[in-house]
Parts: sequence; C-alpha cells; structure tokens
Amino acid sequence: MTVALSARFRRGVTLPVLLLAAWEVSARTGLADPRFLPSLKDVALTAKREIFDNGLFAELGFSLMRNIAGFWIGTVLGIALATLLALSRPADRLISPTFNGMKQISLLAWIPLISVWFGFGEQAKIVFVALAAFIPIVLNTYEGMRSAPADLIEVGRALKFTTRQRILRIHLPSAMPSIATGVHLGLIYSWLATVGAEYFLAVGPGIGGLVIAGRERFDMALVMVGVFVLGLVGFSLNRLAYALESYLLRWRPRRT
Amino acid sequence: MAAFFEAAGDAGIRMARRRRSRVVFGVAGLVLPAALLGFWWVASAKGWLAEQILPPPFIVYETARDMIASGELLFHAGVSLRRVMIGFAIGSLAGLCLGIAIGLSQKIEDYVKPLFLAFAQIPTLGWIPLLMLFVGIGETLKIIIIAKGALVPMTLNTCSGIRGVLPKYVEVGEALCFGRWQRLRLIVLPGAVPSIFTGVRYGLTHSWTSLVGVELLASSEGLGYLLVWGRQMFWLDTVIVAMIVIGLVGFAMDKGLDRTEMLIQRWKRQEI
Amino acid sequence: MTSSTHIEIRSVTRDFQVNGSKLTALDDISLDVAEGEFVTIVGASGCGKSTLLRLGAGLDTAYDGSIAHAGKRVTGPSLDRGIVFQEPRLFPWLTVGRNVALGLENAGLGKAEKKRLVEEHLELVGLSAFADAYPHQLSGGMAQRAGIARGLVNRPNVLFLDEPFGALDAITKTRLQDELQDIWASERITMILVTHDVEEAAYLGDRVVVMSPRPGRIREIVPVDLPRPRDRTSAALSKIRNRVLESLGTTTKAGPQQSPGVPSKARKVAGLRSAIAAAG
Amino acid sequence: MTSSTHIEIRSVTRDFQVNGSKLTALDDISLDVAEGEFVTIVGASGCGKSTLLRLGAGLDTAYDGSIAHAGKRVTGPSLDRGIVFQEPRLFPWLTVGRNVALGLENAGLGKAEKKRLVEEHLELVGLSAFADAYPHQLSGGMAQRAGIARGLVNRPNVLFLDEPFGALDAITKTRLQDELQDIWASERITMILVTHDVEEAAYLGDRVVVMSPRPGRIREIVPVDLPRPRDRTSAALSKIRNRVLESLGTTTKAGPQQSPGVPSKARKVAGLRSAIAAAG
Amino acid sequence: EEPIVIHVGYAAIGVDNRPYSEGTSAATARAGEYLEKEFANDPNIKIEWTFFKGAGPAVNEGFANDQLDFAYQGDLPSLIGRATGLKTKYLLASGARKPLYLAAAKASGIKRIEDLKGRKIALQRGTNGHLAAIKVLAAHGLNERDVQVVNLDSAGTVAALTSKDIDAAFGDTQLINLAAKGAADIIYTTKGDDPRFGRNAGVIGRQAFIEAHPEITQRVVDAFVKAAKWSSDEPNRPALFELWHKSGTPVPILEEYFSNDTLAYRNSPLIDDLLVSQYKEQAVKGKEFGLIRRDVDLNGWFEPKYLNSAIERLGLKDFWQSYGADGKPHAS
Ligand SMILES: Nc1ncnc2c1ncn2[C@@H]1O[C@H](COP(=O)(O)OP(=O)(O)OP(=O)(O)O)[C@@H](O)[C@H]1O
Ligand SMILES: Nc1ncnc2c1ncn2[C@@H]1O[C@H](COP(=O)(O)OP(=O)(O)OP(=O)(O)O)[C@@H](O)[C@H]1O
Ligand SMILES: O=[N+]([O-])[O-]
Ligand SMILES: [Mg+2]
Ligand SMILES: [Mg+2]
Repeated sequence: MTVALSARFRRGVTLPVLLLAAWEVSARTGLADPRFLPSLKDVALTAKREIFDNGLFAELGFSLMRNIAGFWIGTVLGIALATLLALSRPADRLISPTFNGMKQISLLAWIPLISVWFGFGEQAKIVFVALAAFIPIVLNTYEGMRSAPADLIEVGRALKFTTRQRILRIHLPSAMPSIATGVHLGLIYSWLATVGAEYFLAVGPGIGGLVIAGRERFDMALVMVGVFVLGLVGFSLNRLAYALESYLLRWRPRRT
Repeated sequence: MAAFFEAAGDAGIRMARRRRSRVVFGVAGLVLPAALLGFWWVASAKGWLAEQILPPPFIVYETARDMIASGELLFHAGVSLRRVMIGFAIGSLAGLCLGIAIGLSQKIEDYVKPLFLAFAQIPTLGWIPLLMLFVGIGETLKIIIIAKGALVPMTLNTCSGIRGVLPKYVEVGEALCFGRWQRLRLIVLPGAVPSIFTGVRYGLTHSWTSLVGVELLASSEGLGYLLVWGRQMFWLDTVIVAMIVIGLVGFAMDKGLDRTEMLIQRWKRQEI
Repeated sequence: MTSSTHIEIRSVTRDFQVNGSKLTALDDISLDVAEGEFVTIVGASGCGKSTLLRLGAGLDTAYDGSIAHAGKRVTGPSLDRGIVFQEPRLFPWLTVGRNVALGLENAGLGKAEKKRLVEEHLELVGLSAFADAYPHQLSGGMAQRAGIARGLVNRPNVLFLDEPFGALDAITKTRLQDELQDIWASERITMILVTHDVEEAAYLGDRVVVMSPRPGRIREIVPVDLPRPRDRTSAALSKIRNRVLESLGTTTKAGPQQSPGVPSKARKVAGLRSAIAAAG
Repeated sequence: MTSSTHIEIRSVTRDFQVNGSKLTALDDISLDVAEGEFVTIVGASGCGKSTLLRLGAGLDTAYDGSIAHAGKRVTGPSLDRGIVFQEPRLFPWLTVGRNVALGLENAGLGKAEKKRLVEEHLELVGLSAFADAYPHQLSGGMAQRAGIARGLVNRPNVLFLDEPFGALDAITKTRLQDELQDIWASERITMILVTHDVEEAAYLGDRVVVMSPRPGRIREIVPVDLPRPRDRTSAALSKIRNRVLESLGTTTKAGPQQSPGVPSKARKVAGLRSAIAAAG
Repeated sequence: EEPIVIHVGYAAIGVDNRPYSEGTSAATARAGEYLEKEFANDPNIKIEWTFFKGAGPAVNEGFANDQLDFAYQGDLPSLIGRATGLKTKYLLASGARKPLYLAAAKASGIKRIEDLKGRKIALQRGTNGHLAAIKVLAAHGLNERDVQVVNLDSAGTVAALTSKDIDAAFGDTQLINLAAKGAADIIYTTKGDDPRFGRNAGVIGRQAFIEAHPEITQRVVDAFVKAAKWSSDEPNRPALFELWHKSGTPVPILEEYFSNDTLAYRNSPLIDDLLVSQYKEQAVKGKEFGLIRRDVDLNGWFEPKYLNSAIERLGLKDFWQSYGADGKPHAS
C-alpha cells in the first residue's frame, strides 16, 4: 500500500505502451500485413474521423445507456435470485438444477425467445445485456452467501435475526468480496453483450456498429478504433467498480 | 417466508434430515423442468406461441430420437465437447496461473491487470481478423476463443479468492517461514477454493457460450453449429434439441464440479 | 434457590460424529437453574461446557432429553435467552459500536435509545474510544469485551456466558466481574457462566457445577452459601475454591486420556531438538 | 541472565491508525532478553503485548527503533523464532494432525520423523484422539492446545507465546505449564510468554515484565529470583505475585480511560432493562 | 380510427449497421421514403422499418410472432418459412435475378469453377447464395461434397480470403470490393450466364395483416411498385446508386454490380413464370440438399393481385419484360 499511485499508474501503462510500440514497429517494418495490422497513424486518423465526422461519442452514449440499464437489471435480479438460492434450501433444490442447466445455453440461443417477448428494439437489447450480467452475478453471489462464516450465522440466530436481517447483516456483507467479483465479470460480459446485441439483434445506434462495420469493410483501422474505445470504456467501468468495491470492503484488514 | 428460508446452521437437524432430504430434494430438482415441460406442452397445444417458434414437445422428441438414431447428435456433441474441453482446460489453467500471480503480487497486478481488463472487454468479434492472420480459421482459432471465455472468469475469481484469504492465516504461514509454493499450497489455494470453483463454473459456462459464437463463425459441425444452423433453417426443434443437450452436458459437468469441490472441501461438509 | 425453576435440563445427551465414530460430548446431564440464580460451570477443556450452553441457548437442538425455559420446551433461540460466545464472533464489516448495536437489533427500541444503550455498554467495557474502530483493530481482550457488551446490551432473561473474561487481565477482569454481578443483582437475570477460573466460579456463583470430561457429566455441584457482596480474599471463599479444585482434580484423574496425560512427556520429547538440529 | 543478550529490543515505538487518528500501541519500549531466559509479560488488555510479540517474531516491521535477534536485526519472520498466537489460528481445511505438522513444514525432516514428532506433540497436549478431527470439531481449549503443539513442534530458538493457556482449565493449564517449563529447561529455548494469569507469570518467568497501557510502555520489570522447580504455593512466589499485581494495579490507575472506568457503571445502566421491557 | 403501425422488415443491413440496404427496389422504397410518402396524409398510420443482421431467419421469426407485417426476404429463407407453415403471401419480386460472384484468393491458382475441386470454399449456408452456389457447382459437374465448404459470413469471408485461409468464396458485393482492392480475383459471376443461376428475393406479407387490411396492403404494394418503377428508369441510374449509397456501399461497387444489366431487368417486380419456376426449383433443390425438411407447397403463396392492380393503376403494363420458365423473354 506504500506504492504511490503514480508508480502504480506507471506500471499499468508499461505493457500497453510496449504493446503499442511492438505494433508500430511490426506495422512499419512490414512484419505484419498492413491490411491486418494498420499503422498507428491510420488508426489515429480513423479515430479523428469517427469522433468529428461520425459522432462517435453520441453512438457511445447510446451503448452506455443500454449497457448501464441492462447491467443494473441483471445485477439486481441476479443478487435477488442468488440470495434466494443460497438461503432457501427448498428454492435451491427446486431451481438450481434448472438454472445450472440453462446457464450453459449460449446467450445467442436466447435471441429468438428474447425477440418474441421483447421485440426487436431497445427493450430486447437491454434484456440481452441484463442476461449477460445476470449469470456471473448469480454464481458469485451464491458462492459468497454460502460461505458466510458459520459462527456469525449462529450469532444471528442467537439474536433472533429475521430473514431480512440475516441477509442484510450477515450474508450480504460476507458475500461482498464475492459479489464484487461477480460485478466485475458482469460488467465485462454485459459490455460484450452490449456490442453483441448490436450485432445479433436488429440495428440501432451504438458503438458496436463501429467494430462490426470495420469488420465488414475489412477496415482494420476502424476495427482497432472500435477495439480501443470498447476496451477503454470497459476498463473505466471496471475501475469504477473497483473504487466502489474498496469502499464497501474497507472493513477488511489490509494486506501488509 | 422464515420457514422457506430455513436457517442454514442447525447442524443436528440437518444431519438427521440428510438422508431423507437427499431423496426428496433429488426429486425437487426435477419439479421445475417438469413444470417447464408442462407449460411448453400447454403453450404449444393452445398456440400461445407460433409453432415455428416453439414446436410441440413431441416433435422435438422425435427430432431428438432421429438425431440420436442417426448418430448425428452424438457426433455434434462429441465435436463440441472436445473443443470445449481443450479450450476450457487451456483457458482455466492459464486463468488459474494468472489469477494466482495477480492475487499474490501487487506488482504483477499493477503491471498486468489494466491491460487484462481492457482485453477482457473487447468482443471476440473484433479480434477475429487479427487472430485469423496468426492462426487461420481452423481448430486453433476456435480453441483460442473458447479458452478466452474460460480465462477471464477464472482469473478474476482466483484473484479475488486469494485476496479474500484471511490475513490471520497468511500470517501463520509467514511465522512458519513458508516459501511461495508452501504458502500457495497450504494456505492460499485451500482458502480460495470456493471462489476458484465459482470461476471454474462460470468459466465452463462461458466456454460453452463461446462455443456457439465460434461454431457460428466457421464451422460445419458441433452443437453450436446445430444451434445456429437450426435457427438459420428455422428448425427450432433442432435448436431446442441442441439447447437441451448443451444444458444437460453443462449440468452434468456442474454436478461433477460440485462433487470435486465437496471432495476438496471435506472439512466443510461436517461443519454445517 | 428461592424462586421457581427457570431453566430445566433433564437427561440431556449430545453425541457428535468425529471421523465416523461417535463422541459423546454430554451424557445424561440434568440441571435445574432457579430464576435469578447465578450458576457457574467449571470443567476440563473439552468436557462439554460450550456444548451445554449452546443447547441451553437453543442454538443446537439435536440432543436427547429435554430442556425447558420457564416451563416451555426450548426449540430454538429466543431473545429472552442471551449468549456470550467463547470467541468474540464480532462481525468484521461492522464497527465495534455497530457490533454491540446488533444485540438491540430486535429490541424494538427507538434510535436514540439504542444509541444511548450502546454507548453506555461500550463505556461499561471500556471501549468508548473504539466505537468506530473495526474488529481487526482491536486487541484480543478488547474484542472479547465487545462481545460481552453485545450479550449484555439487550438484558435477556437468561444469560449464558462462555468464559467471558478469559482473555482479560486481572484488573479488568475483576472490574467486569463486579459489573456483571451488579447487573445481575439489580435486574435478576438468570446467569449461567462457564469459566476456567475457579476463583471466579466461586466468587460469582450461587452454585458451582463441576463437570467431568468425555463423556461430559456433572460430577458435583458445589453450593456457595456466602452472602453478597463477597470478599474475594475471605477464607470461606477460599475453602470453596479448594473444594472445587479438588473436585476438578479427581475429575481429571477419572478421565486420564483427556488430560495432557503422562506428566513426563517433556522429557520424552527432550531429544527432539537435537534430532531436528542434526537434520537441519 | 547468565548468557548473552539474545533478543534486543531498543526504543521500539509502534503506531496504528484508527479512524484517521494515531494510536500509539507501543511507546519507546526497550527490553533485553538473555539466551535461554524465560520472560513473562503481563499488562492490561490492549496495552500492546501482542503487538510486541508480533514485532519480535518479525511479523510486523513497521515500527521505529530496533529489534535484534542474536545480534542480527530482525527484518522478517524466521524459523528460529516461533510464535503461538493469541487465537489458535488453525487452518480449517486441515486436520488437527496436519495443522501441527505445519510447524515442521520447513524443518527438513523425513516423513517418518515428522510423523513421530507430530504424534508426540499431540500426545503432549492431550489431543492424540483428535489427530484426524477438523478444527471446527474441537472445543475452544482443544484448539488452543493444538496451536501450542504447532508452535512447539519445531523447537525454535526463541519462542513467543501469546496467552497460550488462556482458554484452559486449571488442571490442564498446570500440566502444560510444567511441560513447557521442562522443555524450556532441557532445550534452553528463550521464551517470551504473555499471560493475564499473574501466578503463571511469576511461576514461569525469570523476570515478569509489567506493561502499562496506551501508550504501551514497560512500567516495571519484576525479577523472580527463585530456584526451580518452584513451589506454586510458596510464600516467596506469592510475594512476587502480589508485587506484580500491585504494579498492575497502579498501572491501571495510571491509564483510567483504558480500564472499564467508573466502577458504578452497572447501577447507571440498571434502569435499562425496564426501559427495554417497556418498549418491547 | 385506431392507429396502425405497419412493421416492415428487411433481411439485410447496411455497412456500419446503417438501417439501409442497396440493390433492390425495396431498398429504394426505404431510402426514398416511398411508404412514408404514401401514408403521409394518414396520421394514424405509421411505418416502422427494421433491418436484420440475422437476415432471413430473423424475418421468419418476426412473421411467426406477428411482429412483422411486410418484409423483404431472399428466396431460400422465405421458402424455409413457408415450409414450416408460416402464413405469408408473396406480393412482389424485389431484388430478383441478383448475381452471385465467385472470387479466388490471390495465388490460389484457381481460374475456373472446375478448379474448385478439393479446395476450401467459403459460402454462407442457408442464405439464397447457398442454393445458387450449389446450382453453379452442379452445372460444372461438382457437388457440395467435392469441395471443402467453410460456412462464413461475408465479413469472415473477406478476412479469410485476404489472409488466404480459404481458396475461394461465393458471395456478393463484398467480393467486388475485395477484387477492386486487388486482394482477390473474381473468376466467375452468374451475370450474363443462365438467368436460372441467379438468386431471387421479394416482398412478403403476413397473411393475417393482408386479410385484415387489404386497402393498406394495396397502398403498400403501390409504393413498392412506384419505387421499382423509378429504380428501373435508366436515366435515374446515377441518382439510384447515390440513393443506395445510404447503405454505405460505395457507388463504384454498385456500378460494377449493375454493369451489363438493365435496371429494369434487375428491378422488375413481376411475378413471372421465370420467378415462379425458380422458387419452385429452389424448393425442390432445397429439400434435395437437406436445407428444407418438408415439401414446400407453393400453391396459393404467390399473390399477384395487389401487384397487378398497382401496375394497372399506375399504367405500367408492359413496362417490365416478363420471362418464361426457360429464362427466355415472353413474347407478350
Ligand atoms: N492492526 C491494528 N490496527 C489498528 N490498531 C491496532 C491494530 N492492532 C492492534 N491495535 C491496537 O493496538 C493496541 C494494542 O493491541 P494489542 O493487541 O497489542 O494488545 P494486547 O496487549 O495484546 O491486548 P490483549 O491482552 O487484549 O490481547 C490496542 O489498542 C489495539 O486497538
Ligand atoms: N461440531 C462438533 N463436531 C464434533 N465434535 C464436537 C463439535 N463440537 C464439540 N465437539 C466435541 O465435543 C466435546 C465438547 O466440546 P465443548 O466445546 O463443549 O467443550 P468445552 O467444555 O467447551 O471445552 P473448552 O473449555 O475447551 O472450551 C469436545 O470433545 C469436542 O471435540
Ligand atoms: O434473406 N436472406 O438471408 O437472403
Ligand atoms: Mg468451550
Ligand atoms: Mg493480545
């Protein structure tokens, strides 16, 4: 913890910078086919064009809204279901086997059903995104809740905690680290699904179009711009989640 | 409500009920699938959903039977299973190692995690052209993509499991001058087991999920291909058969994981 | 023993499974505790004291025999029966103050009232300055005191205390013993306290229950017929203390495999260090 | 004090942050411990005893001042310095036997040798029957004994013990004290033992260090110039015990905010129960 | 009068996911807002376009769920829908006789269709290009098993051709684009070859909607026919490509795509004998190749009533040449 923030930042950018350098070198020396690996300059120019001429940020805004809406729905429902499964044995025995089977089924396979129930529009996309966040959050929350310390549960029993209190006072806090991991995964996969939804569901505005367009036009510079933006946004979302996590877990003794 | 949320902690009652409950709950797990089947039956009989979208159960049954008899289903399942197994094994192992490295060393975390997170966020779709350049569109491409599906959850869960190991145990290891490997084997990994298994679970799920994406991409066999192809051809019965097989295989793997976890966490079994 | 039976334990047996074989933690225990009585329990390590308290508090119901509280069979925990656990069991994610407040979670009190009670009890156990600290920032004894505060704050009808002062220094312990006794005297709480400190057992108890180990049985009940306030240094108390110690001593002899066993073990292991040195 | 200085603690200060404000757990502590000496430490709850042991064992290095072991600065843990923690800290995922075996993990012994040592130490602490039990199946005192076995099994050069017998009954405690003393005598291990039991401190120690709380300081060092084996009931020992108790008493008075404070707290809170009853 | 939303689907999507397409009269109707103009004076009627990435299958799902009322769809997907019992009507041709291209990777050594034997060929299964490719192969003595078929979408095809992961690919405008960049060679196109090799597509309507709203259906078809008319007027060629460029496809590519074809030939809405026989053949072939599992009953599916009435009213009789099942112009 003594490592200064700036040092950590320096470490964090080391690999990306090296990667960029390696890229630029292989692009310039012709080590890599420029059709597959465009030069950084091309990418920068493409980025400029997309930002100033094609309203990249507006598109990004659409995607973000969709992502955040879906993510929240998935998170809330996921924590709710996981709580039910972790704390109610009947519900666990009843629902878990089916859930465990269903979760294996690819998100893509749900698309026909999603469009039946939610149409082709924004709603369906949000559901798709929510589903992507839902599964990792359920799994991680479930695990976290189940590993609540038995001795603290006993304290709760001695103090006659109601179900609500038991959940809020014992299971949720002790599941917090686990839920945080679930949230991270949920963020990652909901963001991927946000892009996926733009690919697999009917068209609408959004940043995913950038990558798709680049891919379809075989314009790797455009793909790279998309990849950068997607990576950057996802990364920022995750950083936010980390900040929240370390706030919620401030009770944990720090590593020395 | 309170009775529904039966207290998890009453050792005695639990133990006494265990045998009976195993039978009861074994059956309970079938209730929901049975109810879904019933609902499906009624829904298709009453035409709540178009037959093209939700074919009646017996059609799906017949399709499944035909596909089993022709060996087609087994073939596709075998292809997919192989891909998932290889990809998952590579991805989860790599994730375990990466997660351990990041979890144990702040330095490695500082260096690797930002890039890792950024990579994790980028849709496979974006990578494919580059990947194709390096590995072509053959089996390797598919396995890499499946492996990535397992890598991300495995890494994050392992890492957080390791971080969650109580300092009081870590300190015991320090006092006993454990080396890295001992610390890992005796303290960190056992303490992180639940979290790691969640990673394995979700990693497996995600391997299956990626499989479909991959088989959609450039393949003419496998369960994912059946799914996509079935949808393309509007054979929703085939799609449903593929979905059920994927679900069943996944479920069986999950059960296997449960067993393994129980075996590893013997000490917990008697606790509650 | 002026009032009626408050806690009635009848022929209670509790078995555990350890590695597939049966371990009888409590064997045919019977004990009646009167309302407002202060019973202390002593016994060798592992003789079933904590197990008995958990049964009394209703936390464990897988026993043979019967336990009743105020005539009603104990089927589970109740706010009327409080317990201070052997380990502090503080919630690591709550501050010390909020941990103590847990004891009032279901007391049906107003916010201000709760706050006042928590503050008073923190002061009682000398932790006022640590109300906002997290458990990992406490010393062992401080954590134990926080646990005591949580058990006391709700003022249950019956309070089970499992070695509450075990991790405290002599002075703090003495103070808290007296505070506990005062609370007991003024509020007529029925108290059942487990301790390893025989002096404490004699000083606080109306009766001292001496248990013998594996299977856990009640060996003897030593009445302490001394008026309160008692003098810690009085000869009468000392006599009782010795009675209890004696009883414990025979108890231990009765179950040899329980105690550290052969006294001269150390000599037997004496050569080990050279062995290690040679190997290292 | 026949041999040279083994552990040398010089002007050690250790501060913690609690809620943004500084808490001085140890303030300018200096203490020399000779090779093969048995030093016991007593002091009020929260006075910094555990903190001091953790520093000595090399588990905590964020202090001012210096600590040396056999002339070399302590920069981290070492197998030559063992520690028995205040809480048992058994690994829940290992059986009792494997937990004890952890102490030999790096001893460089053969498998059979290790097995023998573990078995002997389990017998030493009376847990032979529980070698294959898991920690959650032990009683509080049994877990503590397992912790002691783990600390002893490796026979370190210096052993720090943090209230090792706190959760044990009088008889078991007496036995283990004697076993410990025998091991110390035959192997000349330097021992530094924290206890709340003043009798124990006097009985075992060559010197008794009395600490005063917040900031943790050494108030007084009471030498115990009695030949061994000592008689627990001797007047000389009793005198020393009283000296220590007295010193502790003044210590506690010196730091009022530390101790449970105003003695009549109970009376102040006496009305609470009726308040709760009225509200419930 | 209650408000009506007419849901129109399009089994394709523009570059960049733009909700536009190109190369068909339906695309013209969309880009030129023919439907919107048709109902401009009916505030109660709204038009909602949906462009589907998933193309044909998604359109079928939309019809099955009553989420679509009209849609542009390729021949094979619409036949598949028909085979599973979707209640639809074929209202007019749009984007019929689309050519198919075959491109070979540079240095693959493939010069003729016959050279494909044993090579790795990409095509997108289940689309109308799939059947067309099979027919082309068959005409040159090959079947699907004589080549290694890789199922790739158009973007995957481009990448794989460029990286020479595959030897050749059947496809659409993306191949023209690729050849223009010099990354592949077009070695064959159905253009100018037997018209029976071409692909077809049309505007399909949901039967329930048509029965409930015959007048609206008529006006929808009117709008499409007007778009087809405008798209067929040679002087409009530059303007047409400019309009279609809304989909993101470069104009030069479109010029190449339509070279040597008259606009009227490609944009004819007629349900002529050639078209009907082509659909019939696709149905048979589809079943033969295992793409369609049941017999497709095409009787009563074609519903030229609205088309004919539109042509009549708009005075476009004989504007478009109709062809016989043999691919020869009708001598009408
Ligand atoms: N990690 C920590 N963070 C903040 N404060 C701490 C930490 N560890 C100990 N302290 C504080 O340091 C002081 C001394 O603690 P320590 O555990 O050394 O006491 P102790 O003498 O062992 O007490 P006890 O007899 O109760 O175990 C206490 O006031 C405690 O609150
Ligand atoms: N959950 C359990 N599973 C198996 N055995 C148990 C369990 N809990 C307690 N035991 C056993 O029951 C016996 C009594 O345990 P208990 O905790 O009641 O002892 P105790 O009298 O409180 O001892 P101590 O003074 O050491 O705390 C011990 O032998 C212990 O091993
Ligand atoms: O509609 N099509 O997919 O050709
Ligand atoms: Mg106990
Ligand atoms: Mg301490």
